[in-house]
Amino acid sequence: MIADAVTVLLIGAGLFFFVAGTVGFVRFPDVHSRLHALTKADNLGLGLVVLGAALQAPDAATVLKLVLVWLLTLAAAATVAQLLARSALEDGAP
Amino acid sequence: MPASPLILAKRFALFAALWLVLTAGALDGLPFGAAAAAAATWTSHRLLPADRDRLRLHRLPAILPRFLWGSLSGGLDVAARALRPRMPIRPGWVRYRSALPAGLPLVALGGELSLMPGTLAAGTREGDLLLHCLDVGADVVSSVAVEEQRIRGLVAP
Amino acid sequence: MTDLLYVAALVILANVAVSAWRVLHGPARADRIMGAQLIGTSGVALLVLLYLIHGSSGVLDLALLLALLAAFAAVGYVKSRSADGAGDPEVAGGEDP
Amino acid sequence: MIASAAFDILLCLLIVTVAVGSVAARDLFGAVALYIVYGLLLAIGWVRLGAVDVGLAEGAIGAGLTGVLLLGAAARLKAAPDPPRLRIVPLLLCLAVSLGLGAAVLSLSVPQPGLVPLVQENLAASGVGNPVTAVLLNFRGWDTLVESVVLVVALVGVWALAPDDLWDGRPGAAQRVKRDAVLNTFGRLLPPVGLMVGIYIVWIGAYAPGGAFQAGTVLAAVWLLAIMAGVAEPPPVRRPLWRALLVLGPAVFLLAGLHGTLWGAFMSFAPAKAKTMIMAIEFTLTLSIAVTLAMLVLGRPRRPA
Repeated sequence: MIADAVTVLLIGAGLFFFVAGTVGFVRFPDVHSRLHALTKADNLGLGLVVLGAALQAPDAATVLKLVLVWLLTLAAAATVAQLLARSALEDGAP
Repeated sequence: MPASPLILAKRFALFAALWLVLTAGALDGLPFGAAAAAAATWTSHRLLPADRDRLRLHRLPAILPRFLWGSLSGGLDVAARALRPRMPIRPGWVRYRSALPAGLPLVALGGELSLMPGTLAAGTREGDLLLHCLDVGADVVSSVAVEEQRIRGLVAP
Repeated sequence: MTDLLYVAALVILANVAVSAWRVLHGPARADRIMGAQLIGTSGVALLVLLYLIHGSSGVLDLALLLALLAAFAAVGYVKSRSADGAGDPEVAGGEDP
Repeated sequence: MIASAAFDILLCLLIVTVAVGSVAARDLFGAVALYIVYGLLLAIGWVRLGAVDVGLAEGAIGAGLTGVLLLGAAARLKAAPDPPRLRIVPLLLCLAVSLGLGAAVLSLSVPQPGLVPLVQENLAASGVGNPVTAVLLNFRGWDTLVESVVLVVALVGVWALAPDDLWDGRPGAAQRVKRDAVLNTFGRLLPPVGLMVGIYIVWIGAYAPGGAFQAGTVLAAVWLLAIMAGVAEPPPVRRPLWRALLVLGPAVFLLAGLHGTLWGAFMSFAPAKAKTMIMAIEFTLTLSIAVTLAMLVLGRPRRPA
């Protein structure tokens, strides 16, 4: 029961960051600022959702697999952020 | 180049552990797992020879709490700026000369900074890290130096 | 619990819809790819929630696969920005190749 | 209940909207970007329909290969003039075909509950526990064999577009990548992990959603990443070893089928040996599919060997 409540809290917090990331993505005035919103907020949101799901996992291997999902997404985000930021810079974005 | 057997053994162990996570330790998958880990070790040796970019993975847990905290405050910071009606951002660029070796250490620093509050890396130019800042008024350089010191702790020796 | 998970999935799906609008309207090409990237991350989160709902390990494997390939569209994009489709944004400036 | 229905309805609306947006997009780039999103949503849709196997295939193809392939193609077509906004005759033709197909599907008499009980009854004799793999590799192996050959034929078709002096050269352009920069480093780190995940996906296919096609696509994607990151070179298409890899899977499949003629009929596996044979076919097919798909994305030979 406590695990369920914590799961709901964590997933709820994760959703907050997903929504905030999307708001920043829509509102921020230039490409690079939008990329900030996308990279930080969404991956934090995913991390919290993964953490919430891990509390419901049937075994340790599933917990680790969930962590692996998050780590792979983080690595992708850290790479994509730098590549897109540079690409937009070379295209002449301020 | 000669491969260090110890490093190859470490990598093999890491990939074997990955297989156990993927298969939840299923017994009839072990022979496939051994073959897969061997193939992955060979590939990683081809792509990332063991003599360069050696990371002290056992030191990772020591900096993990800081990283998670930084990631959390990065998310909170950008959420606060996005949701505030007046949207307080002053974007701009900063160049940062890092003493870290090129390759994985410097790329890892850039990636980490992209998840921390206020900074976003755009690769390097002439060896300098290009950093986009959400607020150029903040003291970016000193906080970047702190992160650099943490990554330095992970790099051999 | 399951109903709450569906509500959470709905919220993320609504995010996907808003990002899809950015993919459609841009304005910059980078914005469109960033929208696709955001939808990729949201898709992984959706699949993690659907894994809890369905309880099938295959759904988690799909989340893992999408996480593994999450950077591919963006890598394909930065490659396609150069004239011959084989460049690297870090050499686009023409210095220190 | 309401929440689950609302989720499915919103998902369907999104899939249809994004599909229409992709078809109707005024510029090529927008169409491609929306198509990537479409593939992702479709993978989630397949999960909701209980077809996780198809979701895996759609996810791997959509997230891994089509993005790279279509973005590259769109960039090459930059110089081409924009097509006219709307052409009436093709539109009517497409509508007629769609309506005809829809009518045909709706008028099919589906004997309830279809072939599901038949598959379930014979699953034990198939050698594998995943009914989808049992159908694809054993009960309906013919289709899969021919499909695996079709992929190779498609590749031969692409290679045939090479000019005479390059017909045995290297596919794709020479990559210009900054050493030790972001892309280069990512391309050194991810492929070994992708290799592990790919092998896992073909292994799990015997028990649960997974299989050669999904795994082959993952391997093709990470190999392409290594190539795009400048840490691997695609082989010249004349290399005998690589050509052997292309046909290895279909060849093993065919040999297994011929072996079946000794036991009973072509493409039938003795239950005692079925598991070994299916695993041998799946693993070799994974390799062949991986090489074929990656070579298809790279395109015709463009450089001397």
